[in-house]
Amino acid sequence: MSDDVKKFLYLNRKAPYGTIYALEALEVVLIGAAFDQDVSLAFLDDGVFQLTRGQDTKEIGVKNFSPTFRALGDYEVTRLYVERESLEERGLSPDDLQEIMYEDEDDDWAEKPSIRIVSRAEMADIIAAQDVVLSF
Amino acid sequence: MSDDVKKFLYLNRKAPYGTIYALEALEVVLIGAAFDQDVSLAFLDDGVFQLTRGQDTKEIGVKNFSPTFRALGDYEVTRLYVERESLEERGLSPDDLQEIMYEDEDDDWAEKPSIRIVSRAEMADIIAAQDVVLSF
Amino acid sequence: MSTLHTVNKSPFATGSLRSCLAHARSGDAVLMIEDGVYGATAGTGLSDEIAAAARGGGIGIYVLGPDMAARGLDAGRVLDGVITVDYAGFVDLAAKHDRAVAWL
Amino acid sequence: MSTLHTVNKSPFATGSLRSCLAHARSGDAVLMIEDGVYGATAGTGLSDEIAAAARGGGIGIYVLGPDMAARGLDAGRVLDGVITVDYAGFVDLAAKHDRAVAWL
Amino acid sequence: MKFGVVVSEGPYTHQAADTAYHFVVAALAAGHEVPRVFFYHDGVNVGTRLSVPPQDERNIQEQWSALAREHGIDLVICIAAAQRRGMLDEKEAERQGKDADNIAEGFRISGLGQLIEMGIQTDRLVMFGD
Amino acid sequence: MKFGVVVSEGPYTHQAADTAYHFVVAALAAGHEVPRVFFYHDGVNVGTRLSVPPQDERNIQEQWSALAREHGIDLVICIAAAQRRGMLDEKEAERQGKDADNIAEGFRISGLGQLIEMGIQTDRLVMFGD
Repeated sequence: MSDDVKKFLYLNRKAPYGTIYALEALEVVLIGAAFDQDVSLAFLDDGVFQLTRGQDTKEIGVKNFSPTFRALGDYEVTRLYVERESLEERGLSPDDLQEIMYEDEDDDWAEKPSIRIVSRAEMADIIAAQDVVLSF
Repeated sequence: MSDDVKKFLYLNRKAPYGTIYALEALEVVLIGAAFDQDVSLAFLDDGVFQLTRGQDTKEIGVKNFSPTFRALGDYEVTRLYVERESLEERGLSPDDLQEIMYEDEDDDWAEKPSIRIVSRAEMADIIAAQDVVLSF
Repeated sequence: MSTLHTVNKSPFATGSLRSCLAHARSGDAVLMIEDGVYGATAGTGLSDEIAAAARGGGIGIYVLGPDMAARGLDAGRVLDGVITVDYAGFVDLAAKHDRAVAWL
Repeated sequence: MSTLHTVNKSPFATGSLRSCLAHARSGDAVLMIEDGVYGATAGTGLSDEIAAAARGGGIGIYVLGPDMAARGLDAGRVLDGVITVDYAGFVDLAAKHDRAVAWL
Repeated sequence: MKFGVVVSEGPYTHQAADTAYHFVVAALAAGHEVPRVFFYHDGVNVGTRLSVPPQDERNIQEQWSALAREHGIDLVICIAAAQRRGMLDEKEAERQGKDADNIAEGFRISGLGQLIEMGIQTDRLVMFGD
Repeated sequence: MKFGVVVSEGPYTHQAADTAYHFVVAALAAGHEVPRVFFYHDGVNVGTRLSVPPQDERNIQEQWSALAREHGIDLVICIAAAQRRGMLDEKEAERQGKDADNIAEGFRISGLGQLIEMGIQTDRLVMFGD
């Protein structure tokens, strides 16, 4: 790791829309992408609800920010770790989540999924590997 | 019940100091006492922590409002219902709570305890008997 | 004399729904709104508990449709017996019951 | 390489402490602050679970004394093995571990 | 029927102010009356005229101000909660020696008695918070 | 050691701003550096100069302003979060066509980049929130 590249993890543990944390976390991620750091997002506990398909906020009059997750690849944010146990407790399977892809520049720009389903133990290891963890 | 007297219940479910809800609930109770309504307070879930003895906020630099509960009798607020199950789950007994007394004008100003320990089922009945329930 | 209870928190995050159900009485209604709507979904680790409380207690369980849609929960995921309402239905429930209690 | 985890919610109200303990690793520290200090008390419905997680996982459990005092929790009620620190001790823990993770 | 409404959380951060808004709109559409909405705790922050939400988001303060104008709703901000959080009208700013105020059209600052009064005078009180 | 601190909740409503304050005081007393504190989400409301807390309560904004003055701490309020919530400095008020501003001495409004920069340039980042 170069001296001026740090590992940043955005830890998302809250559901979308009931509170603004998920949206304002995304705003940090987008700005942070310009800083050329090593960036990952983690979704656990109710944070996994942020990534569900088919969100339609028309009737609550609040901006639907879920499409922004699909744009993260363009900002070279390509690692979205989602905890399997958190999904299961909430009756969700990986298929209930949006498809979020990125183009891998190291592999001839092949399209690859950004969402990586990990176990709770793996999530603990991911957290333990960071320099900076921002909680939302 | 006279037409212009309503039963008001202040429902306290949150711990003190971590958030301001408990303090600002008390502010409503004190102002509300001037309106000659039928007033009760309920403490359940983490709300029971509001009434514990020996609170000392010096080191956190926040105002200790727990003595105010002992002044409620002077405002003719004399019914503080505390849920037994909520106490037990939190390892508390009634002895861990402040002694809060009032003088009963209908009984030759005898000193009586304002705190009434009730079961969860009784708490449900108390809630069901109100006209207005304010949640904090 | 009955009560409309509103719950706006995810049952996976806080104990509000559980506490609400433990204090609701036969004839009452429980309406899940905002992040509370996750409590209305089938197939979760809490579904059985929620369904049982509703069935056993004679409590009407409702969920706010606009908040379901916002969170991508479609009707197919709603627990059996839970009724979906819109804001007008929320108002009707508040009018029909004698008091509203918010489990904040 | 180890982590300081901070928990500021009551374990009776939210799942933050439980989630934190499930993600802490051997050598990590968990510090309970603000309403989180209730998690450090003995004799509650959750004490055994918290003590077991701490013992089994090689995790150091700490509690912020000023927040204990504010809430009327005296030292006699603290779970065995939990260490009480002041704000200076909080700073030391943050300095000693390689990162701080807030379980908000 | 007369509804009293309490908003206990600030705008954007929690959905409370939005849900309360939709509830009031629906209540009025159904022919009910909503004489007053009381803003308490962080709810007082709904009444700032200085907010500038992004163009593609709703403006919560303006929604409330417009609704109040159209339907004669009394939007009351609790003075005690407002003072802690820096919400002032012109009179309060002068009284407190502050050089600015920030309250929006249609909101007024008053005491907690207005909340109790609302509880007494309405048929149902509905709270929205965290 | 250099600490970066984030405050994510508003004053009085949550204890976060208080705990962060005591943490920073203790860090400085222990000889550490705290070059910057970043206020995000409702944390931006800590920086209002219009608050008037009761006489027997701490004044959270003044505590931070004094600490910043004494120790040269950069108190940064996130501009995006501030705009939603009605926190403006003089320049922003003019740019947005608002007739008042409310930011307190020692606080400045800037972008989210300052948060990332703080994460890069400090040894530890500690967050206080809800």
